[in-house]
Amino acid sequence: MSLHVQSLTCIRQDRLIFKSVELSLSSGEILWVKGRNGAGKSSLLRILAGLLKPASGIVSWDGTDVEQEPEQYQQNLRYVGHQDALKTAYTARENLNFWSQYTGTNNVAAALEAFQLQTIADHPVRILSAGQKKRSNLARLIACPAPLWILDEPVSSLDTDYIDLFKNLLETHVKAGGMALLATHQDLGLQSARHLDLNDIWQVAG
Amino acid sequence: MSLHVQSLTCIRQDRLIFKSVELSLSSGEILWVKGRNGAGKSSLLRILAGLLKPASGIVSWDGTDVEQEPEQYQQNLRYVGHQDALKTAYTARENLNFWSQYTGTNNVAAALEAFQLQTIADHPVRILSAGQKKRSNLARLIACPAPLWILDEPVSSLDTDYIDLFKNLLETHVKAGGMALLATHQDLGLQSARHLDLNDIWQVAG
Amino acid sequence: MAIDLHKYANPTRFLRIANAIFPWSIVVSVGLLVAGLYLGLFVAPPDYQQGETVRIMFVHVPAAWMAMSVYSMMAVSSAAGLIWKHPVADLSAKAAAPIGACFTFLALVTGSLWGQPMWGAYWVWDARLTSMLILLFLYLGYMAVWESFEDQSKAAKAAAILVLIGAINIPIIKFSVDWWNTLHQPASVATMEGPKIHGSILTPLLIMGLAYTSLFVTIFIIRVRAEILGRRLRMLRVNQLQE
Amino acid sequence: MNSFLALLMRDMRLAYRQGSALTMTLSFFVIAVTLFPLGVGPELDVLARIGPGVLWVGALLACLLTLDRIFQADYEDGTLEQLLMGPLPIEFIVLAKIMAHWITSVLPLIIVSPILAISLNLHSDGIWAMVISLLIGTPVLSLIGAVGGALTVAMRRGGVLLSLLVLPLYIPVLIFGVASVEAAVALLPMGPHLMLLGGLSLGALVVCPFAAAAALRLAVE
Amino acid sequence: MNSFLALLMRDMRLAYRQGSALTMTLSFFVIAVTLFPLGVGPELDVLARIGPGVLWVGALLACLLTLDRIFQADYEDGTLEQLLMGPLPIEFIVLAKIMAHWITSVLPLIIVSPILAISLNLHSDGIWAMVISLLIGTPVLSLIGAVGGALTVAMRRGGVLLSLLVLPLYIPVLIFGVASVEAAVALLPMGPHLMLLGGLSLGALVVCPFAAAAALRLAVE
Ligand code: HEM
Ligand SMILES: Nc1ncnc2c1ncn2[C@@H]1O[C@H](COP(=O)(O)OP(=O)(O)OP(=O)(O)O)[C@@H](O)[C@H]1O
Ligand SMILES: Nc1ncnc2c1ncn2[C@@H]1O[C@H](COP(=O)(O)OP(=O)(O)OP(=O)(O)O)[C@@H](O)[C@H]1O
Ligand SMILES: [Mg+2]
Ligand SMILES: [Mg+2]
Repeated sequence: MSLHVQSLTCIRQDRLIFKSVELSLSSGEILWVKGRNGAGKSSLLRILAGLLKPASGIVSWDGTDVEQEPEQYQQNLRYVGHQDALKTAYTARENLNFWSQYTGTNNVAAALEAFQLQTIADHPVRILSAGQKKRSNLARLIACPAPLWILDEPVSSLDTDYIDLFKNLLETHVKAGGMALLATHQDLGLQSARHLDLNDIWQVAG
Repeated sequence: MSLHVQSLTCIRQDRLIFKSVELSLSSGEILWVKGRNGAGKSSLLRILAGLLKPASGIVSWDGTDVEQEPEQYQQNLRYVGHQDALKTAYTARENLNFWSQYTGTNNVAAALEAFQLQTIADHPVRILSAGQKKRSNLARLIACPAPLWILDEPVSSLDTDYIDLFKNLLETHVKAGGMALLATHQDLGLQSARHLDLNDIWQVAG
Repeated sequence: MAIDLHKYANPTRFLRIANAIFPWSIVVSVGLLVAGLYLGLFVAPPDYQQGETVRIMFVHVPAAWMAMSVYSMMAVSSAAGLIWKHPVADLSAKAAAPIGACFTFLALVTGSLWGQPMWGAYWVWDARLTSMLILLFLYLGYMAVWESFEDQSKAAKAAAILVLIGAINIPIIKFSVDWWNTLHQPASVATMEGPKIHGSILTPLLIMGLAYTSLFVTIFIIRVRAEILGRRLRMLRVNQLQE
Repeated sequence: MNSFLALLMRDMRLAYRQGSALTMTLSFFVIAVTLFPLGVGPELDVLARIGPGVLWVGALLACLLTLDRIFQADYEDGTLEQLLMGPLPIEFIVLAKIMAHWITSVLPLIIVSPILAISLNLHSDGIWAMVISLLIGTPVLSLIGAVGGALTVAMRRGGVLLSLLVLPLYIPVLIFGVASVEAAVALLPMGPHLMLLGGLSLGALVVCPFAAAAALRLAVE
Repeated sequence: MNSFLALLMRDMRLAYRQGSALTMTLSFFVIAVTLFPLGVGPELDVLARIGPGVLWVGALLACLLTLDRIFQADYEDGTLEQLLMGPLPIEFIVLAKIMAHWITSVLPLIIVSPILAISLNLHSDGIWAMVISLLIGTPVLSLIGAVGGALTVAMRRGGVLLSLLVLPLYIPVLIFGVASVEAAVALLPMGPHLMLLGGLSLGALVVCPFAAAAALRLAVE
């Protein structure tokens, strides 16, 4: 399994966000997308998640253009964005149950355990703290396993212990043949991660 | 000017979040509230901002109980919470203009400059990136000056340069006689800051 | 590297044709309008039942025709825009909408002015009148959708979806007089059997119809040209960023 | 198919949790319909005359008031984009949500409409006609409403625009719905009207999920 | 006072930006009123009979549809808590928002109501009565609506509950409002009805801001 991106350009409302981005990612790899605020990290990740149309460029998964076979690609990816994607009237467990039914996976108990959510799994999400919400959201990655993780600021509002926990989960994931693309401002100290600096791309290109 | 808190206890939906919290803060001081996810940092800050009623305890400002004279206290504080408090249909400038009119202050241009928002000040907030939104929100602190800043995760989604910028602003603020209470998971490296660890309080108290 | 800005594609051919037609369409509209109004208001005989009020017809009927045909044209070009992503298609639907709304409004106003002497009320809730009012709202909704999106290519798609669903109203207007018993009189010009009215009325009516059409074409060209120029400006800005 | 059911069930349970339980939708309908006798006065013959219209308009408004629930909440908390990335084609996502809307917000109204019809002094032949016409016609309301909801979802508080877009398209349903009840009351055949309503429903079923899906794709960008 | 004006202006400009510009509110009202003749049939005498009721119910519904705008958006994006921490007493915050709601969502309706009244074949004496009774009576709708809005603001999608809470309280306004128009049409004095409406308005003006303020304090906790 591998992801290839060729000369990707992003224009939002007539403003050029970035151009000629090239990247590739295969099993066992982590790519850390860096860049200042407004550099276009979220935009890049949304394009790769299929949520935003690029102005030009090709994204291919296992050699096939994802525009041609989006279903095939989307089955293989999990995206965690800025928003929580949690129903606040439901508990964390109910939220995860729904997502795992919806994606046809079945790993909720393990997910709750991985993120140490057991004690708060049956509170409505509405009353959780910021970090607890974030963990409930991240738990979707385990509850609905998929090889490619696309993570936009996954550790914001996690405390240092949970950041470590998340880092371990991430490393386990890629060791097991998964791959991950993440945008964070905090250095997670992932030795194995390759870097992609959107600021550089601008300097080179423009 | 000084803030004193005596034996503050917080109960949310029949669950004890923390008890017997004591703290005091006076001009020129920064208090860094630490604690794991769910320790009650946000709850504490909301109580101090007057948005949440404590189960017991006294918060006093300059010696007077803030429950007795809330207006007097609230004039002196600015709270930045998890939410953006920005109207997405407005531009950053318009948002700040409103807040400064509303609070009867007048410092918008300086605020935009302080957070380097000039170039994006006239885009609707809707299309800003996460960090740009956060800065527009923080700019309220400068646009509507007040001595006491209560900041809940002020640097989440800021890039490292802007974190430094924010740190400088914070230090300038307290040097000019202000004071600040902030909850973050990231260590900002503020030499002068005192610490309050909510986890410890639990160990001591419970 | 040049970006493939398909949606911004340069509609040169359209502009060339439009520029060629434009002076003629001004002349033709003015000429036909003068001729039609003269024939309608002074030459055509007063109706034996309605008297002089019948002359409102020469303003009213062609306006109603235009209201419906402009909407149909918008629907067709929106469909073309969605399916073939033709660059001028969305633009022309957008440019046509306010003109169509004006014709609709004109038909409504003249209709209700005519209604007072004919039916004793400015307004009755009859199927034709109501469906015509709905048409006005569809136009307004369409324009509101364009206003509500900042991203023009998104707005184009959203508006196209709306206009296509709303197209169901056109046959309703057209056949309302046949499907329900309405106060409004049934079609007598555009029928399967051919026109059923006398030539002295039919001629000015048709001339007015043509006059309105060329008036539409004139305003339409002005608006589309403005749209294309605006779009080119934005394209220039994007490309400038690229350099 | 499992995804479809999961989504349908989730939406229905959410609607239930968020307090639009049966009783509440019902109460709204009852109160809305009650407004008219209060507004136009209690004369029985006037009421019987306007009864079908009032009931249909009531159903239409109840539908309108709950429309933004179809996509708005899911859009705002980021659930919608996650749904779009899932295995279910967008058209089916839309369909599941429309079904949930119809079942939670419209069906309860139809169930109580006979009682209200009696209170409005409607002829007993009219009551059955009422229920049948509502059953056949109201799906169109949810279907068209979903298109409007999808078009306005990205505009914060698109409420008013939503009603501007949707109400004109509701009007044919209203006309045929009322006509079928009035035909039944007048002991005329109501078949043709119901056929038309059914035709509208089928047409909307074919067109609307695609239109709404296209609109949703625009919204998440 | 400056804070009050700032808030009032902000709300009005926001309403305008978010596309509930005059034209849109109007269109909603016009379409809503259009539904009735379609529903009950076009006979002029029936329409004239139910005209005042229809116009009042239309105003009421337009008000209802826009109620959640008063506090919902500000609550969700955290603006509300910031407002509460500002210098303006909560009662005045509420008042500013109610005024903005009335001006942006209700006043436009009153301005077009004469045209609609004509289309409903209302007697010309009734038209003025209509406008006056709306002017005096509708502030109650915004005032009561604000209380409902504040009570339901913390419940996500409290829409249906909101209408349930608010509609029963709207009924007196509806009754007196319609009564005053009908009195005018029947050439009877409409003074007493208008007095009652005015009384309701004043009473609501005194009570509602406090009630809504109390509800808001609960909501932000
Ligand atoms: C506001 C009120 C009215 C509206 C919205 C309206 C609408 C329309 C429309 C949409 C058409 C085009 C029909 C077609 O092409 O098939 C039309 C045609 C026509 N209208 Fe009206 N109308 C109104 C009032 C009246 C009145 C009061 C009269 C006079 C009695 C009238 C007489 C006609 C005639 C004679 C035609 C031509 C029909 C034909 O020959 O095809 N209309 N009107
Ligand atoms: N919906 C949108 N429409 C138009 N422009 C947008 C939109 N969203 C973001 N932008 C612009 O695109 C640029 C990149 O935004 P993006 O969110 O990708 O940045 P980012 O690298 O994720 O920044 P951050 O670190 O602040 O999250 C920004 O300048 C922003 O203003
Ligand atoms: N509205 C609420 N009702 C009831 N309990 C709540 C509510 N909000 C938060 N809690 C609970 O109170 C505890 C403390 O929450 P708080 O938000 O203060 O934590 P925090 O220290 O800010 O955590 P984080 O680092 O995750 O932001 C949590 O266990 C949370 O579940
Ligand atoms: Mg980002
Ligand atoms: Mg917190």
